[in-house]
Amino acid sequence: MTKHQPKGATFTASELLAINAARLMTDGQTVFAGIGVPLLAATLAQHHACPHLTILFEGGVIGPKIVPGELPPSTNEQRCTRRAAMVLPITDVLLLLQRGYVDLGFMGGAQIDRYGNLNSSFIGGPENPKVRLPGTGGGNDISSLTNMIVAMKHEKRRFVEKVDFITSPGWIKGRDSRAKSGLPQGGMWRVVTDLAVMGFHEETREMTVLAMQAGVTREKVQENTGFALRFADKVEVAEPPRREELETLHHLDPDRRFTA
Amino acid sequence: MTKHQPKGATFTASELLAINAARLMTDGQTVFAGIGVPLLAATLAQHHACPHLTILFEGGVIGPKIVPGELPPSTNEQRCTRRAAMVLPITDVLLLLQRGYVDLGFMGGAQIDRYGNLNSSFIGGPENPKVRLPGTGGGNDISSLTNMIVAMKHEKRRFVEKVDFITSPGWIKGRDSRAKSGLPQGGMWRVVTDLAVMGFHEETREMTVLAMQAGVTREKVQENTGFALRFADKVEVAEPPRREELETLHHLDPDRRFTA
Amino acid sequence: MTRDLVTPYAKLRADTVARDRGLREKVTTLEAAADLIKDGEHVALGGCHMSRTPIAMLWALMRAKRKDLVVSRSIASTESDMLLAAGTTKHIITSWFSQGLIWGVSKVMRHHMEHKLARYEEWSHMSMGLRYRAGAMGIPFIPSRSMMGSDVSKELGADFKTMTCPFTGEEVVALPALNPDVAIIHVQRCDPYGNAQIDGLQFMDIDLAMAAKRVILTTERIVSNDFIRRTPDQTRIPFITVEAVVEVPMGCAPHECYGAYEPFFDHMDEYADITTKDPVKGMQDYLARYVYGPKTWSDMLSELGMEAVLDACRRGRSVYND
Amino acid sequence: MTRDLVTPYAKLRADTVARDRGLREKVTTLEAAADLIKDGEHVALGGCHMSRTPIAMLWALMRAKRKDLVVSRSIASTESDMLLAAGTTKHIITSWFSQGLIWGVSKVMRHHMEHKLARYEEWSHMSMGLRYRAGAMGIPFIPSRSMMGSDVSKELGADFKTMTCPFTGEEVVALPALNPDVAIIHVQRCDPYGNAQIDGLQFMDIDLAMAAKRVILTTERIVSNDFIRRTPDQTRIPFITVEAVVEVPMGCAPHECYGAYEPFFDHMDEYADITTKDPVKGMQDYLARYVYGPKTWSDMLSELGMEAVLDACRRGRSVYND
Repeated sequence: MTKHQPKGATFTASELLAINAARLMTDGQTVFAGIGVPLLAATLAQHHACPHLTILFEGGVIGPKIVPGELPPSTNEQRCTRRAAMVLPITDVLLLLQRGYVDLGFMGGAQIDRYGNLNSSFIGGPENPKVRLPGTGGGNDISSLTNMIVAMKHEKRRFVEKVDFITSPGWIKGRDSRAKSGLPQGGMWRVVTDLAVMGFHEETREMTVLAMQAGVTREKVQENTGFALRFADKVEVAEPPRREELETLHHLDPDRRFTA
Repeated sequence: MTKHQPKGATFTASELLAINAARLMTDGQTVFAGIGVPLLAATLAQHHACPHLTILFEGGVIGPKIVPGELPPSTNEQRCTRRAAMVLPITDVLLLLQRGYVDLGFMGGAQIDRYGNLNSSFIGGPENPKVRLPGTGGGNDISSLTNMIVAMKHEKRRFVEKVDFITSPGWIKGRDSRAKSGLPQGGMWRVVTDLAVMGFHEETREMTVLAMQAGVTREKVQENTGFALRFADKVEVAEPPRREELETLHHLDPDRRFTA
Repeated sequence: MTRDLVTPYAKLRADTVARDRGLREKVTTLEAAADLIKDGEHVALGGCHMSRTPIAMLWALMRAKRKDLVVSRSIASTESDMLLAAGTTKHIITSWFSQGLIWGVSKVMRHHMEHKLARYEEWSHMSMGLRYRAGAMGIPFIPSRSMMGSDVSKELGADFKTMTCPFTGEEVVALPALNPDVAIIHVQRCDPYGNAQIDGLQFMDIDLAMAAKRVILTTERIVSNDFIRRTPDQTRIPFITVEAVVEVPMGCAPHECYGAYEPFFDHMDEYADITTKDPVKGMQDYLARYVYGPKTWSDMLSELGMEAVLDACRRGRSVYND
Repeated sequence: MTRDLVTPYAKLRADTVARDRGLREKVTTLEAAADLIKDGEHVALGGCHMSRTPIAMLWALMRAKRKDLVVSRSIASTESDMLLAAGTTKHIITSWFSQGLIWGVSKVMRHHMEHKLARYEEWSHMSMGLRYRAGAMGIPFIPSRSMMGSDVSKELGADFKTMTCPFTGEEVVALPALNPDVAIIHVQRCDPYGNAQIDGLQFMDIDLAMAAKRVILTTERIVSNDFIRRTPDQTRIPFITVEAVVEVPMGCAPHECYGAYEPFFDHMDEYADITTKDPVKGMQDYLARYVYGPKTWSDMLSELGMEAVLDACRRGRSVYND
């Protein structure tokens, strides 16, 4: 993956994503996290600004404590339960989303569009797919029922005008189309990439650049996006990864299985 | 209570009910039992013809083994769980009825009518009740969702033309009125009293005497009933309590807390 | 105070979001926990009948003169007699209400209901459980198949509805979700954050905790968070639902707490005698002696008597490992 | 074979009544248990992803050449790759299907789906769980609030319905109940009657057991009924649901069984290599070596290797008490 090297620190794109996503969390929140960058970001947040952050895993876990060097390979594996506060059936942990207990959902995706809709089911559509992807898992439930952070690599083939298939609903067709579809709650909140941090316009719900990674230009972000991005009135420059953030990530994933 | 004394054996009305009810069970059945006579009957059956009978308690118990002399005072007390196969939430044990796992429900009641409807809520109706009774508990669920045995003392004030309030539905107004009310499954099967064992006519669903306790006449049964009973073409004479049945009951309830 | 039969989803979520659900210590006193409950709120009681009844917390509520509560429970017993007599509630939602089969029909319940001093709103036992469960799941109703054809449903008027299954065409009941304002649940042990373990009979307590807008736990014993994290598959109530934790040994007396103590049977006999003779005066005497008189919960237990406490514990500890 | 989306209630009850639900011993072999499953039936698999997958039972089904099964599972992984390649199923109902994040998208799944050799019917994870739960509860549908507005629901056509809550007027989804013909569940221990304990992650298995028309349990260990009755609050699946019990130590290998063994990670890497290079030939070679070749389950484990078995067990035993 691309290496950025500001101020003498070396980090990978995945590390950049995890660090930027971690900074979006608030202490005391309850976060539904997927494996990989989402889990790394949530755990990183716990080690820094959010010691009282609660992580939930789709496999049926509330409040696990991740053992450095033993990151779980799936949210359904026993490592996910280490030092957890509670282990419960899958359906019941997902129902916490529906009951309103979850502040943030956090996942990746193969494609995202202007309105934050995610595709993880079909490249090329369902009739004659070029690629049959793994599918929704809890993604549809999480994105239907809470506020979302998505972390993904910023590539034109991933940031598309219209996803081939809406697996996990964002703002659907923008404006109030999400609420009108029967989803008055939650919605896409932030998209974190190796180039930028984006939100969604309050009315139109179009993807809007809020901040860019250090050294990245508007042109570069737009070039790597398959639709016309909006830019906030004042686009911030994201603070580069701090040494202690990177150290925590190296400690958590020393073999770089999830941050390579 | 009335004492009957055939063939040198002494027993109470409650013992007579328990013994007659126990004989209605079939080995391997799953029986939802209330406290008192129902539980005594089911346990008695286990000791004799039905060693593989499974008892369920409304408090959340599958397959308890009753300790002689320690009959539980409520289906929600810890004694109910002794040597049980499973303890589970109340709602889930009741859902076994709805899922179709239960062969027989077994309870008492304050009033019963011609169609086997039971009242355990209001004597004198709900507007201005003479007596506010404890209410349905699981009675409504059990009688809505499975086949029922009711055990009660045979008294005119209890066997009434029309119950003041249908707490637990029997055959409602007879014929197909139960199914038409949204209850295609289950229904009142047997009523066991100190005078007789009754069923319900296959078409009209009217209460029908199938057998009478030894020494009891049709007139006596009718006298103690507030509506015109039907009698089966051939009314059997119930076999009097056997010594071993009485011995088991004395063993189970040595202080006669439930069989006095 | 008017109350929605079913809490609108937007309100249900807003109430949850407004709570601090982070990992924080919540240990407090009975008195402070009583202050978390406001007059007129809907309070659901954990346990069932005379088991794991949160008597100590109710004792504090009665002493705090809380009033006009709506009280719901799977099965109501002497604790609800007491709440009626103390004026804490005039509206009980349950499936069965009496001291217990061997003590006969509660004269206190009869007095209040037959004289229309209070309302006993009757649902079937499974329906109570499913109403809490729907509340716990964040859905506004749940289908079921009992209560049809009975007068129990007729008494509920517009609160009872049936509907047609869109797949099978079958007629089913649509039970309205029940989301109490507060659930009061007594457990064998929990940590200071409110992660609770419950031994033996669970009753409806797990659904109650998830359905309620906030949970007050009383517990026989506060254990360390480390203890909880060693067997997370034994946690039954997660800390995110809990607002207060109060350590109250013998907190269900004279009812039972599974594996810890059985009911105080002699006391329950005495209670039946007193209230059967005079459900009004008898009950006031009982409250004066056991609720208003004792200065602390330990004083209340002293009133029950040391011998009775030891006997209940001896019986209670022999559940199924003996 | 046509199949009702939702089993009519009368049929659901009749199927249950027809079973012998009395307390009886049910211990049998993998081969005899495989005979209980008929071609074309709907088989739900316990566990999730690569955890508590009943691999040994599926191994027996593949060897028995069972075909045209409909297979449902919360999350499908390599076991479903194998079932597709062996011709055991052409229809998988699940929410996610791949080996796992770190191994990328399953080429076997892709091959079958992109060439339309099989159908992958996709529901959201919670919807899968709620469909089983509705089946477990004996209701024909259950309301929920996800899947609206997405193409996942559109793909389901008439099987996906929304409705209006009769109390709040809110639009909710009506998820159709799922009652599999058979559930295959692997547990850490159960008694000869089928009373099962499950440690750690429960996944959807409890609902699966109640929803299915019959249950086949495989277990690491058969314990005495007396053992079960000492802690009945630890029983997760009651014997009344169970048709067969098969003792198969390491019965989830090369997947994991909570507290007993972790996944065989080196083997899973090897599997990914083989199937990524050639999802057709690679898979047939894999089946020949691990499924059709070994004469017994122990032979299959020998194929995985003693060292790998010991390593998986060493890792698996250190869950949360270390």
